[in-house]
Amino acid sequence: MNITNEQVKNMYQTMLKIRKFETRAKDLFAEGKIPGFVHLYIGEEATATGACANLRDEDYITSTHRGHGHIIAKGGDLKNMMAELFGKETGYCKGKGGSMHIADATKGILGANGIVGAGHNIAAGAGLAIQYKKTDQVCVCFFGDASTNQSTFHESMNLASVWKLPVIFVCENNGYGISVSQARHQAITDVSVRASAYNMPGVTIDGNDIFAVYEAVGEAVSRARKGQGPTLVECKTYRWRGHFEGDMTVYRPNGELDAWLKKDPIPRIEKYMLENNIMSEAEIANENAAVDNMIKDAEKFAEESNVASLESALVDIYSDMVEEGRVR
Amino acid sequence: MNITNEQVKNMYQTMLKIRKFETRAKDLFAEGKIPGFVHLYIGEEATATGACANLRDEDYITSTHRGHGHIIAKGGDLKNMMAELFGKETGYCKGKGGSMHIADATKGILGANGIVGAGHNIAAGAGLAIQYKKTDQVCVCFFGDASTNQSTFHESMNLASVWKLPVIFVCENNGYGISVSQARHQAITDVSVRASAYNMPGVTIDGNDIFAVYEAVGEAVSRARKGQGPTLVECKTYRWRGHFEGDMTVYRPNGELDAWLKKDPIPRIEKYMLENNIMSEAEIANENAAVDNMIKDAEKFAEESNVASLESALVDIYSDMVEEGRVR
Amino acid sequence: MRKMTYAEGIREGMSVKMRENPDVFLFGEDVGKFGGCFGVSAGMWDEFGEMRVRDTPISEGVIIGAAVGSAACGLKPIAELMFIDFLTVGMDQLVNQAAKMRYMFGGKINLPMVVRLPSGGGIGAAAQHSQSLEAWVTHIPGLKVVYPSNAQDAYGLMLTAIDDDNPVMFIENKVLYSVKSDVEDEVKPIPFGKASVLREGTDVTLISYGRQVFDCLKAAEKLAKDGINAEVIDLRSLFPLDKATIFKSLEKTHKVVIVSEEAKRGAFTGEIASIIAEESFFELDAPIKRVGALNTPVPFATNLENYVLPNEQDIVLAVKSQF
Amino acid sequence: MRKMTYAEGIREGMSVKMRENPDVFLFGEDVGKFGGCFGVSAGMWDEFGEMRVRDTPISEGVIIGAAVGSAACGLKPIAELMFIDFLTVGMDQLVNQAAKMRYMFGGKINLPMVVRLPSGGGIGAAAQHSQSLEAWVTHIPGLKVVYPSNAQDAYGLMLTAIDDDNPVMFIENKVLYSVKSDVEDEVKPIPFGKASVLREGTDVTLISYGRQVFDCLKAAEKLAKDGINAEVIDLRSLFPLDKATIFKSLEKTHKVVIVSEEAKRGAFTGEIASIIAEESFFELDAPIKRVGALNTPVPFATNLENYVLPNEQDIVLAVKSQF
Ligand SMILES: Cc1ncc(C[n+]2csc(CCOP(=O)(O)OP(=O)(O)O)c2C)c(N)n1
Ligand SMILES: Cc1ncc(C[n+]2csc(CCOP(=O)(O)OP(=O)(O)O)c2C)c(N)n1
Ligand SMILES: [Mg+2]
Ligand SMILES: [Mg+2]
Repeated sequence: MNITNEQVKNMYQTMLKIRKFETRAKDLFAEGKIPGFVHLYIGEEATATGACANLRDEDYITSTHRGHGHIIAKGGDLKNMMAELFGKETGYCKGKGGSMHIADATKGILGANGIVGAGHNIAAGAGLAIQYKKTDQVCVCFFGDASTNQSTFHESMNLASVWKLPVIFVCENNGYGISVSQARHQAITDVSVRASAYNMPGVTIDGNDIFAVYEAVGEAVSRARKGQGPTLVECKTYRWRGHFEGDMTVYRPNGELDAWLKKDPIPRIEKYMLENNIMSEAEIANENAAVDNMIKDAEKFAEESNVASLESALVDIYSDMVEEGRVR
Repeated sequence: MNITNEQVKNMYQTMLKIRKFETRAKDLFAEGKIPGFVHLYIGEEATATGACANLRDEDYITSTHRGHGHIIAKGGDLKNMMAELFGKETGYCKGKGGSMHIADATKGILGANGIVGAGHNIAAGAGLAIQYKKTDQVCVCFFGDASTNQSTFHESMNLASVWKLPVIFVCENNGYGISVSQARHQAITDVSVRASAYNMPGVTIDGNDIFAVYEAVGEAVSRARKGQGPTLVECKTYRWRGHFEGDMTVYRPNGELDAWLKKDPIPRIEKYMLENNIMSEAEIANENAAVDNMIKDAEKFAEESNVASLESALVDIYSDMVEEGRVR
Repeated sequence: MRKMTYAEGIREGMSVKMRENPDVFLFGEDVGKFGGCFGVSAGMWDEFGEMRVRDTPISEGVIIGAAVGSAACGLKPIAELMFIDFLTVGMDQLVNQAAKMRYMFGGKINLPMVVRLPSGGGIGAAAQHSQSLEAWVTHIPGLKVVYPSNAQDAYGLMLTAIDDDNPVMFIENKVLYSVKSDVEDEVKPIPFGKASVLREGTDVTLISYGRQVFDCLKAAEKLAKDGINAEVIDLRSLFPLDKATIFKSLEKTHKVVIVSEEAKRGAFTGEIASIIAEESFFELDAPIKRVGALNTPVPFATNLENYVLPNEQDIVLAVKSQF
Repeated sequence: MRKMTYAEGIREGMSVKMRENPDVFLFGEDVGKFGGCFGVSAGMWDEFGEMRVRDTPISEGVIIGAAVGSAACGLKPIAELMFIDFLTVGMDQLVNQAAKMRYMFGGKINLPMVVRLPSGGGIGAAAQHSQSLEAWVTHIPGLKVVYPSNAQDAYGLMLTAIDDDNPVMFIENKVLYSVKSDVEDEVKPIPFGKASVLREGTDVTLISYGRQVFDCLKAAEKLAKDGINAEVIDLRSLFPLDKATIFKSLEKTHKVVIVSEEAKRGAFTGEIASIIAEESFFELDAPIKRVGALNTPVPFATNLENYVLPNEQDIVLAVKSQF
């Protein structure tokens, strides 16, 4: 595998950032510090991390309601993210978006999205822009298994394939759309079979194996950069938490979670690094402490930031017009 | 092949009805007797006819903007149809629908449809109703190649397959969506490959071979009646006329139409009948004359019928409320 | 008399009809064992089984479309969309199919279907999960639209909705789901097109529906302290609309404030205002005031969301501006 | 000065900008060699090539969605839907994405995109191809909406629309496509939010846009014979809305009739009426009248369609009822 030690370390750090950011977000949600809905990515870190390790800043991604992992992996700032979860003015969206709408144009992050499947079409549009401008950028479109039944999956896969757009469709198959298991939402087990409906390459891999993800997406990225069109990469994975915080997961068979806990991608990469002398136990501990500090800083930043002014609700609707406020 | 002479004769008559009805409608449109849009099915008669030959009155179909053929094949009445094209009160829809909206609940015709792809979802609903009521009815969903890029194709195929609904998806692949050839609207040549995305059987056949259509759809129908779920049947065919009357078909390569004219399904079945002593030349001539008369009767009926009263515009919006009219 | 939450009112309305008529069924995303995203169908899967309380894939287009198709074939579907915001995905099946089929087909088809639409803000769900879109559906001939504000109305309107032979948009308010109120022991179907006067008054008419009915009632209490006696009308049914009750009230009060949670521009409240300005103009002796949300997407942060959505104070001020 | 059809005005507006800026492109169903279902883009494929005048599959969702995505990545897409009725298929991408992204993302994204929406009845195309749906889009914060009535305005508004950094709904009237009118030799961008007064008058204000502007002008001529001098306002831009021009006119006339082709219930004309009833109430000395289509789907038969759609006679009667 064509990967440097530096890259492996970066991937490890990214996975830790995701895991620790979300673990803290979970607690903060429970404490009532984070309003609205929070959908956690814990357990699926290898997918976003492995996929984004192939990308440059100027490449694009589209994300979902379960977006923290994608955004962190694409270089999103933890402070701005946490502040957004808190609804503060220093948040990525100035408090107007929340967990489901974080975006960062400077990093090519075209936004988390509260509408299941909406990112598919936006990704096709990003691919169109790249092709039109004749650069060698790509767009990675992240989405869940259940979103592959949404209209947008089909439209965007068709458009991307017939126009040969540089889009990599990365399906995070965690086996469920909320409470509905894959067997109950589609008559297939491998989402990647859907690629053939568009004459597009499709592969299924272990989404908890970060190197497998890195390689499969890497291959797709290099095809896309060369103008050879889109690919569908299905990553089998699992979300440890409920669909959103508060979900009691009544729909899960006994033992299912336990089996997946054993496939935790983080110890897996640690083991790999130790075996290959990429990081020592001590370095790993240091890295963990460093990331813990980042999360603490992010939380502190969020806590200490101001809530947005009420007037701020009236701007950013249009580039050039401000709405009238309340006459109270 | 398991088909009686009587059935063959019926099929022949049906194809003639479609061909002659539409040929006359074309002229009437040119004469300004038919307003709005008219999309003709001429050349594709074998598909609707072969498919519907497997159906009973209580089976359902959904249709498209190019619906005359489906409706005639499912037993629609020529007089009511022609009157509807004229916009008369004796029309199927009392003049409120026109060519694109003919329906006949008594024959299971759930309507032509002006929205490309809308019938897919309605067909899934019909399948759901059949399954729910545990009858052995089926629903045949007719649609064009270009409609298979519409969101509804995907959603309905997925639902039908995961719920094993008794729906037969019959794609009439005439190679174009208006001016856009198949190669420019999707990266596949056989639409039937899309079946595998839903773990559904899919076949491609010559849509101008009425017996091939009859058999393929027949097999799908019998699977559906037994509760074995949906099938995708792709029928390759061609529309002789433009997309709608008035279309100059600038997008057609030279010679394409000519090649397809040679595959006219009507002489094909005539030849078969003659060779197999099902009908003689004289009987064929008689049948043609008989159908000519039906069309004349339909036209006369339409001509002589009254236009609908203005007040009729105010009813049928709801089952139980009438709208206010103009206060002129 | 008993207490029920709004969610229970909806659930009971559905369940009564499902016990009565085997052709009635509920389907949508996670409505089954999960009980629906807001718990409205909790327990129904146990009672009615998985064919009658059926989980669908995430495909709003075919949820509404299959409601249309199955209704056309003799069933009485209740389709739940998880959020009214997802109407955007299934709009064609609703607007170009459900609403128009009877008319296009010359009256020769029945579409007895109910679409349940959890609506509104107030739960920090941000711009894509907080909209109020009743203006879209009230604009479409062929649809009926109801919007209950309490358990009894939710129950009674649901009974009527399921019996109706036309597509009924049943709009539900997410914040109200957990609100308890009195429900009669035997709930009768509530006819569409009948508003209810929740508070009689002589000085100004407050017209509203859904969650804002409570803001109106609170505003009325405040106004009473200032000697302004407000009448509060809960429309319950947006189409058909009970114009008679509105006009009757205006004959008494001659002033009106219309309140909803919609973004004010293009809101359904504008339709009500313009009906009054056209048909009851000479009763008015003050401008018709409308209170709505600000013309912004619904922001996430709690303080911003509270600012954008209307509240009783906005109503009080609107009324006072008329005196 | 030259004569151009409305369709040519639109085409020229697009072409001028496409010549100027390589990031501007047009895409949609059959817009290429075919020239668009109504011929609006005829010849553009020859001039600009197939990447800049690009045929799409029949997937309205991804047409609008790809406009959003490509605009977010720096292009200036013009997306054509063949009929405004097909908005129903791509509504999510418009309403939950295009309209809200800037806001949800805290202002950190630009979406310079135009969606062209052929609208209205009058061509016997029946219920699914004849709607007027401006009320849906004017209701959504984040969208701008314009609706020209003639070639010059179509041209000038298109220039502005393409330069705008926000999603602009460019509504076109199908019946007007072939109507010729004067166009200046050098067309300047027409700022959004500026109505044009097509006829000055003192007795009643007729507010309209699109095709109904011509009905208003005809009605004004008829009324003039009866000594009623009508002012006719063509809004051109529905949002932003030129309230100042409306209010100024009302200060003169004190009577208003608002006309559009929409099904009257829930129409955008209701929004205008309610703005007047709220903000300019004391200028009024007669009920605000609205003229729209009847509240039915648009029927197919020519006589029924003519009956359902509004015409100048309806406007005349509405005005007369105010005197
Ligand atoms: C159009 C739409 N329909 C429904 C929902 C509600 N919803 C949010 S997430 C979700 C499940 C998504 O499942 P999947 O795509 O597999 O992603 P996962 O949550 O498993 O990561 C649903 C139904 C939504 N947000 N948008
Ligand atoms: C949602 C929608 N988009 C676009 C159209 C315009 N339109 C009508 S028919 C058609 C082409 C359909 O092609 P296909 O499905 O292959 O059927 P065919 O006409 O070839 O029989 C198009 C684009 C429409 N009616 N509805
Ligand atoms: Mg999933
Ligand atoms: Mg075709």
